[in-house]
Amino acid sequence: MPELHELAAMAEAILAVAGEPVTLEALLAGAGEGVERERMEQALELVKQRHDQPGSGLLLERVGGGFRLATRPEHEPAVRTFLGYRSKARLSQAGLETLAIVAYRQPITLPEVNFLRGVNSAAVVRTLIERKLIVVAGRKQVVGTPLLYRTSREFLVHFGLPDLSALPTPEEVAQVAGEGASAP
Amino acid sequence: MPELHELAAMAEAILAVAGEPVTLEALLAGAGEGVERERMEQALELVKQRHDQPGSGLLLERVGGGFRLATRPEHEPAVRTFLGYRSKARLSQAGLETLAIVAYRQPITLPEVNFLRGVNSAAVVRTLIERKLIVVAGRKQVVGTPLLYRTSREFLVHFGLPDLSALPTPEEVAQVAGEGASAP
Amino acid sequence: MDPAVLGRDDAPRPAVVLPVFEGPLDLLLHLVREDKVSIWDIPIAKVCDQYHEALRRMEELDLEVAGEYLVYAAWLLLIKSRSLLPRRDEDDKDPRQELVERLIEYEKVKASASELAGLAELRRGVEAVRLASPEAPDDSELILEEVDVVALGRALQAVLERHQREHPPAMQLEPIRFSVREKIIELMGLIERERSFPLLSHVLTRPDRLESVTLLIAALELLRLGTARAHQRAAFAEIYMTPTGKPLPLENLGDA
Repeated sequence: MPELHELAAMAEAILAVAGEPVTLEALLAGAGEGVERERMEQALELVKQRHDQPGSGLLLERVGGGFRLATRPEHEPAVRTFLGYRSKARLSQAGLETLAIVAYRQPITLPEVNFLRGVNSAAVVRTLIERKLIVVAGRKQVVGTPLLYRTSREFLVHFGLPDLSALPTPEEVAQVAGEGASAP
Repeated sequence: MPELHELAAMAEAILAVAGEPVTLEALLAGAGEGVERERMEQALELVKQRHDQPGSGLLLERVGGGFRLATRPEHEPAVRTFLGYRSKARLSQAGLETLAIVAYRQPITLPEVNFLRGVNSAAVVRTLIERKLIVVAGRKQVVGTPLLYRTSREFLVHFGLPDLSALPTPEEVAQVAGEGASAP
Repeated sequence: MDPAVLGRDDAPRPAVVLPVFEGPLDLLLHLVREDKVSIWDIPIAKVCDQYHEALRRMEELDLEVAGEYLVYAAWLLLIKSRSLLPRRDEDDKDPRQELVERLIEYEKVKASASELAGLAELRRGVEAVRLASPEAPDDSELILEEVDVVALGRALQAVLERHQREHPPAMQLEPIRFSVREKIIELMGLIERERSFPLLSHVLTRPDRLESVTLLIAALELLRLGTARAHQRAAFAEIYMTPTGKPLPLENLGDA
């Protein structure tokens, strides 16, 4: 039975190599037999705490159905300079609207998106597919059998959501929007 | 002038996304102006010390004219086990190609798949069978009576299709995810 | 054109400088919110003016977008005309109902979109840690769960294109259907039977051009071998072939 800090170190090593969200199950598989879920969760809490201390450039986040080790946002300028990438293009208003529709109403077809937005969104959907934020989830069994779209795991990672249930509810969103509107 | 522990955090962030040795010059460039070499070296010493504490799964090493953040060797078995576990939920590019060929040309034999792909795909076909995405569909009545493969029920479920006729045509794929998608 | 700059002509312009709209629904929502117009009492003329303005400001008239605006303008007119008619009974839906519902839904979409924008903003600079590992496979591995029909279709296209590149279509060679040797024997048989054989009519009535050519070569070969003679009374007249009595040297005919 490994010590908790040993388990934390092991989990950190796995997360550092994974480069993407890792499920608790996968971490347990890596740890081998005899490690309970609760204990692994405790170990992850330890990893998180260690990185929340000053001096760490990383953080442990719960995102995309798993745990992920990532850089802290405050180092964005340094990381960007180092990687030499242009700041990742922000999504356009059309992209955000379409993504919001897909996120809340998935799986959904293009005609349904068009109806809700009042404009043809085919090009926007294409862009969202290119950016891997949405994927095809099959076909709707109606006339014309249009393709159905759903959000991807990349979507959850992009917006820092542990899972779809973490999307703010429409009521919460309405409240925030209402507050914004009442501001001068 | 950033605090030493801030500089250490920044260096760690850069090293963590680099995944390969980073020169002191590259780190200094990432840190921006006004940071001296000695100070960066002190910061790196801090990163090293932090990871030499129990609870860290990583270490900072000096290799080939640079610095590299790596997993500690004692966690190698766990990392390997994890990667093996994860690969079960993955599909290689070769796997995707082979699955596509079987999906669109079924029933099809291994020699026919090999001919289209230009490489022997026996191992890939085996993996697809293990993933239950394709199944054996009898033998072709030609010399050698090779096995015929077709996609499985699970294949249809995975892709959300009622039947094989719902697979998109090449034209439809180009339309949904064509080149020339508009800028995000 | 700078969207903040309106045309220089003196035609009266709406007082508000319109921001860029995502479409007619977006513009309508903006008017309802900004001009404090009652959602139940949208001034049709004003909206149509604004639609016109939005279209006018497009650098190039996009027919599809114009169509989208037109559909909404027509709908608004329909609502207006219906609301002028007396309702037949209580069950008749308020003609404005659907539009109001659409606007409310769209407003929710916009609110969610700005919520997402806010979430994304918090994530800038959060990059995945990815340390090299000798065991880690390359990045080309896909998460099975995320592989969709589009990825599948694209993979097929890629395979077929590569296959075509590596196997360029071979030069089309017609299979050899007629051999000269065969035709020599056949023609000699005809000449010996007919004694005076009309070569041209025979050659020109073959259904296959390749057969005609082979026959002509066979005829020339018979002349060269001295096993047949050719007679022609005038240019372009029929050529008659007659046997010389010399036997056909079968073993020297070759296989061509």
